[in-house]
Amino acid sequence: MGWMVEASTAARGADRVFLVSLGISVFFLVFITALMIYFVIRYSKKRHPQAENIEGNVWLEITWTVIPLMVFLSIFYYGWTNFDYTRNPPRDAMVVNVLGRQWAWSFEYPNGKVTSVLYAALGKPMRLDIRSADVIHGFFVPAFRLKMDAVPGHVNTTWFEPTRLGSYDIECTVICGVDHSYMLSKVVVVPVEEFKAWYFGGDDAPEPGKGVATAKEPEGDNSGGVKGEVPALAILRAKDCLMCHSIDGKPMVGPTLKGLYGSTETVVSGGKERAVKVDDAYLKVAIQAPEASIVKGYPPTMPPAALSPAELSQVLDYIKSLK
Amino acid sequence: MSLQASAHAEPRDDFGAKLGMWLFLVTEMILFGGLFIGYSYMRSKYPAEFHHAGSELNATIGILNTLVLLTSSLTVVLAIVSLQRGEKGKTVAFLGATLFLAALFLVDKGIEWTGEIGRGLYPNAPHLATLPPGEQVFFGLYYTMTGLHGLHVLAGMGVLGWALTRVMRGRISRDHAVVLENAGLYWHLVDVIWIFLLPLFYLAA
Amino acid sequence: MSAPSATASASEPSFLVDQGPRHGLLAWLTTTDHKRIGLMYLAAMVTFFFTGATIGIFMRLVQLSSLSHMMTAQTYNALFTVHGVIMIFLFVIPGLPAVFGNFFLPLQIGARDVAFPRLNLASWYFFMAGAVLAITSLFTGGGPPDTGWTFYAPFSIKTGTNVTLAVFAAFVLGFSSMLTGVNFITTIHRMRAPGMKWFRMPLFCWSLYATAWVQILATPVLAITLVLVILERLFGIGIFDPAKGGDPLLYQHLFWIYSHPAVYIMILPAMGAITEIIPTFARRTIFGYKAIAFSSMAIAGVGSLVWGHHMFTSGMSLTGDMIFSLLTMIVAVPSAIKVFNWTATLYKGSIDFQPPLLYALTFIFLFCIGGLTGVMQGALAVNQHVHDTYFIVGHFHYVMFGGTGIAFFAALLYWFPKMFGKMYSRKVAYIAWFPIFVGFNMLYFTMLVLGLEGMPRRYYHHLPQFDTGHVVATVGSWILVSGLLILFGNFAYALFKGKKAGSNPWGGPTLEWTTASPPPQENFATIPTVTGPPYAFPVEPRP
Amino acid sequence: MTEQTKSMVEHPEESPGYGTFVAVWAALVVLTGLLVFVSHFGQKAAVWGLLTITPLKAGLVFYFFMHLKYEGPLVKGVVFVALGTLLIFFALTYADVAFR
Ligand code: HEA
Ligand code: HEA
Ligand code: HEC
Ligand code: CUA
Ligand SMILES: [Cu+2]
Repeated sequence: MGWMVEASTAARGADRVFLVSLGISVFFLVFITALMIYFVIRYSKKRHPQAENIEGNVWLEITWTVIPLMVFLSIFYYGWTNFDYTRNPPRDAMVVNVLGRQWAWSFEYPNGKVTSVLYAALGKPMRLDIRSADVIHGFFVPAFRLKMDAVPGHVNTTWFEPTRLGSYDIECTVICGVDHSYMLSKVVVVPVEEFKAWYFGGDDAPEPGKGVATAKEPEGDNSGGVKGEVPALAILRAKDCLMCHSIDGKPMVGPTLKGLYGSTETVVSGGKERAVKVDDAYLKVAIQAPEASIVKGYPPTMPPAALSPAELSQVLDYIKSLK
Repeated sequence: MSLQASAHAEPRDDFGAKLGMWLFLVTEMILFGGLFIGYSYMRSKYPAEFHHAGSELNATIGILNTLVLLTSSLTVVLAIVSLQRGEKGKTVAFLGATLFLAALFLVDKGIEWTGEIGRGLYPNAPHLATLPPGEQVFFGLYYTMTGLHGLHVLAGMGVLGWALTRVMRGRISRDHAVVLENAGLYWHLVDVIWIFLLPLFYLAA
Repeated sequence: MSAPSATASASEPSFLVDQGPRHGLLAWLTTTDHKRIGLMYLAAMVTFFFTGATIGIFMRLVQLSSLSHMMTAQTYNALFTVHGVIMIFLFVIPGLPAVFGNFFLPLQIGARDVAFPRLNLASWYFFMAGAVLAITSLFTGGGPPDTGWTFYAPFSIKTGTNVTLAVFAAFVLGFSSMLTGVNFITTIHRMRAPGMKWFRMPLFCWSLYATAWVQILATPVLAITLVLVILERLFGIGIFDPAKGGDPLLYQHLFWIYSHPAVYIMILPAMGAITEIIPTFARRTIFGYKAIAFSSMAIAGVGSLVWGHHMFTSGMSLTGDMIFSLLTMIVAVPSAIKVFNWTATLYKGSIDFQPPLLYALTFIFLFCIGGLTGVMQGALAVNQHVHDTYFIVGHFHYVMFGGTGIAFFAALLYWFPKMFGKMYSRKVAYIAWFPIFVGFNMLYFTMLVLGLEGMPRRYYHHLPQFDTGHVVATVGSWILVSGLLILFGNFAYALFKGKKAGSNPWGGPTLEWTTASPPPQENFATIPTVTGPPYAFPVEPRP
Repeated sequence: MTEQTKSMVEHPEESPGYGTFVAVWAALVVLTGLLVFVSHFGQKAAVWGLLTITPLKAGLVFYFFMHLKYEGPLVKGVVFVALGTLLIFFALTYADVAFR
């Protein structure tokens, strides 16, 4: 499949099963279609005015029961062996906790690092323990032919071993609310050394993969801002605020944070609309108990943020600075 | 055209009516079957919690209600026997007894539910939310299954009550018994379902 | 024909003429005549089909570009949910059994009506009530549901949209379907004409019989599942809610226990209709009558065992994955048997290539693509990649639209003259075929490819690399629409201005062709006595 | 109606009298008592009681009260199909649940 990248060991296996079953299918489809067309022409009323009443043939029936059965069973077996492979991670695989929630993925590494992009080392198996914080999501990496749902209350496990450097889409495949189709991320496969440098490096270790094909950053993330504001921005990114809020004035899932402070807007609380002036008190509530009042025109989907008081005041100052 | 209309009247097909009723009962069996699947799924997930939560229920009322329903099943079937023997008075009496027992069952059920609700054991109750998840599921299933069963008891009472008036007016008689037989079938199924609910909930502990 | 020669005397008025004390609309709304009820279903269903299809067209417009903003994401989510609910519960599931089953089951077995005519009317009212509720759910409460037609918990219990009412609508529709099933089984057991042994029944009746069993054995599970969702939303019983210890996978099991068999409710009657059409135009008896009859029952039976193939990536146990994949392969065998027998029926026939046959053969082709993609995604390794992508969307449009939908058109083309006594223009029916066929494949084959490339389903916004594919598909949808408009325009024209059709315009062998077109209210002047197999050729010419 | 369907209509007309049914009822009551008794011997006994005695009770109701005993093969078959289907639903759900 030239135009489709195979970037993991399992992808190759899955494609082979696919191609075999495709071949069989095309064969039968062409065979039956050709036969139908041939019969329609050969036995048309004109060429064959007198029909023969053939009622059936036991041997034929047996043949076309048994042959498809055999074919189907072998497709099953072939598919099963390759599937089994993706469900049995090797023991030495690195275990990453994947958490899906409306509408973002986050990845927690054994050493506690948490990212919103999945970094993986070329040729090293990685096991994913997939969980969900709210509703069902589907963790899908087309280039790995890999899919596993994130089901609340369950931990679903799968694994992969990347075979190709690059940055590949992660998509959510289970309908999970308005922004289901924006619940995207990337897997960035980098050479082992680069991965190690990031993984064992401190908090300020450079993100891997900058040399590789560019991982698409969340929109609205223009982190090249003024120096003094970077810590607050880092918090916003780490807490996934930027998945839903822009700082450049563009409305995304949630309203933009730019020019927010001091403005007056309409919110809905307890089913009633009222106008509020955005000040510190309002922002605190809006961030820590977002369900209490919903900005008009937006869905009630913002999760309450777990920010420490220090972080909160940093974020507030930052929002104030976004004129 | 009037000739046509009479031609339309097929010969009465009692067996067909009964077959139709049985097919309908199949759907009822599977309806509750779905709930039983849910129950066993959850029980295999939370055996200990189910065991514990079951002890919160009032087994005495459950057993009492079983006896009530079993007896009501008996009276229905006796009503049919008496109908076939042409003893209309008895039929009416038996059906009346059935209705009485059914009402008794619902009253018992009401007392029981009131008690549990009083103790804060109902879905979305603050107290229930403090219990382990498995017990919350147990009570969710308990209210769903006994509640749905209760609705069936109500429906059965409606059907039997209607049959009773028809017996009294002579519309159901020895030669027109199939309506009562079908109503009886329905009632027995309601009974059978309860037979399963008893051990699932009340004797689980 | 060795079977009956019973005829309705030409003087009897057709069932379309009011014969009771009531007239006009009221006469229709209170009728217990299975033919009138069938037509009432037809009218309702064509309306729903066009509504659902129009929504489909809108969804295609959104996908024209990855930058499209013609509606909000919330609206799009509502659209595919409503599209799915309408198409599944209001069109393909009731489709053939309720329309053609009601109309032709009694005619084909030589009866005057179904076993419980009043129950039949009640089913129609349940159906309409369900439809009204479904429509109401769009405009009340929190707005149209946005969960997809599968209503997966816990999203369906958390979303603020009007899932409760929509789900209740599906519950009522299920009730209607169940009652129809009860009615048909009883009818087939009790009402067959003298001499109409089981193996003398037309195969359409066999397929209805198999369908009816699925209807009564599977639908109640859906009913109870939906009740649980409603209770969950209203009272928080916690069975599907992980926060309270419930399990979303239990929902999926219960949902698919019904909804997989439901796909066979959709396809079996369609296959039955195709089985009627092919011998009629091949002018010869069906090949492998018993094989086809038994394969219907086999599909119904084995079809109840494969529901888990919708859950391969949900975290089901590996054993479960394996067993369900294996059973999925086995359920494809009886479908294969049917396809081979249909093809063999063309062999040494004397083929009269009329529109119904063209559409029937198109059905076989499109259904094969749908079925074969089904087998591919039933293979675990492939499913893991294509699950919940446009590959699945392609698969089920091929089987549901290319299969059941096209079979519905074929059946309409075949039986239209019998139902209305009018003949449509055959030439126009051929002309309509080209855009339908071309547009269909452009639309849905492209979806298969998109899915393979990794385009997830239920996506309001697609990544830019999928742009080309989506444009091709959308253009295909326009071509398809033009074909469908021609086809239905043709029917509409024929309804009012069509030439009179004789009682047996195609030379059909089964009982419905022995009575007048349209049939009189009593179907047959005298109940026929059947003496031979259903597809006995040559058909004796009738006066 | 066909010849064969007619034969299915015929089921023994002499239905049993009051006595039979009262006896069945008594058996049901005894079985209920037994079930309650058994369930006092711990979880395991309760489950076994549930799995054996309850179907037995249901069977009695079906067989006598619901006249299944006096029905032809068709109605028996209908019930059999329903129970079989349920059994399969259970079994296949357990193909997942039991191997998690
Ligand atoms: C009319 C409806 C219909 C029909 C008939 C089918 C028929 C089949 N379906 Fe399909 N299916 C759906 C409607 C239908 N399906 C829908 C609506 C969904 C999606 C639901 C949702 O998630 O929204 C779905 C989803 C679906 C899935 C889940 C995909 C996923 O979400 O991951 C699977 C997986 O196994 C599957 C398999 C099959 C198979 C094996 C058949 C078989 O029955 C097909 C058998 C037919 C043939 C095989 C073709 C003819 C045979 C031959 C020509 C013989 C020669 C061939 C060989 C020897 C290979 N279907
Ligand atoms: C029988 C069933 C059936 C049929 C016939 C169709 C027909 C169509 N469907 Fe349908 N589709 C489903 C069943 C069906 N669908 C289901 C079950 C889903 C899954 C939902 C879910 O995910 O939950 C789905 C999902 C689905 C999607 C995926 C959405 C997503 O995942 O993001 C798309 C995308 O394009 C689509 C498109 C179409 C189109 C373009 C048609 C076209 O073929 C329609 C053809 C057009 C016409 C027939 C219109 C003709 C007439 C007019 C335009 C004039 C109108 C006039 C009047 C109203 C007077 N459908
Ligand atoms: C899943 C998406 C999402 C995430 C993640 C998210 N928000 Fe929001 N946010 C929203 C939405 C939607 C609204 C508007 C509805 C509302 O008022 O609750 C909103 C509203 C707000 C508002 C009020 C804006 C106004 O116009 O009054 C503030 C302030 C805010 N969010 C801050 C944050 C912060 C800080 C974070 C991270 C810690 C965050 N959000 C994370 C979706 C999100
Ligand atoms: Cu998360 Cu879709
Ligand atoms: Cu399926």
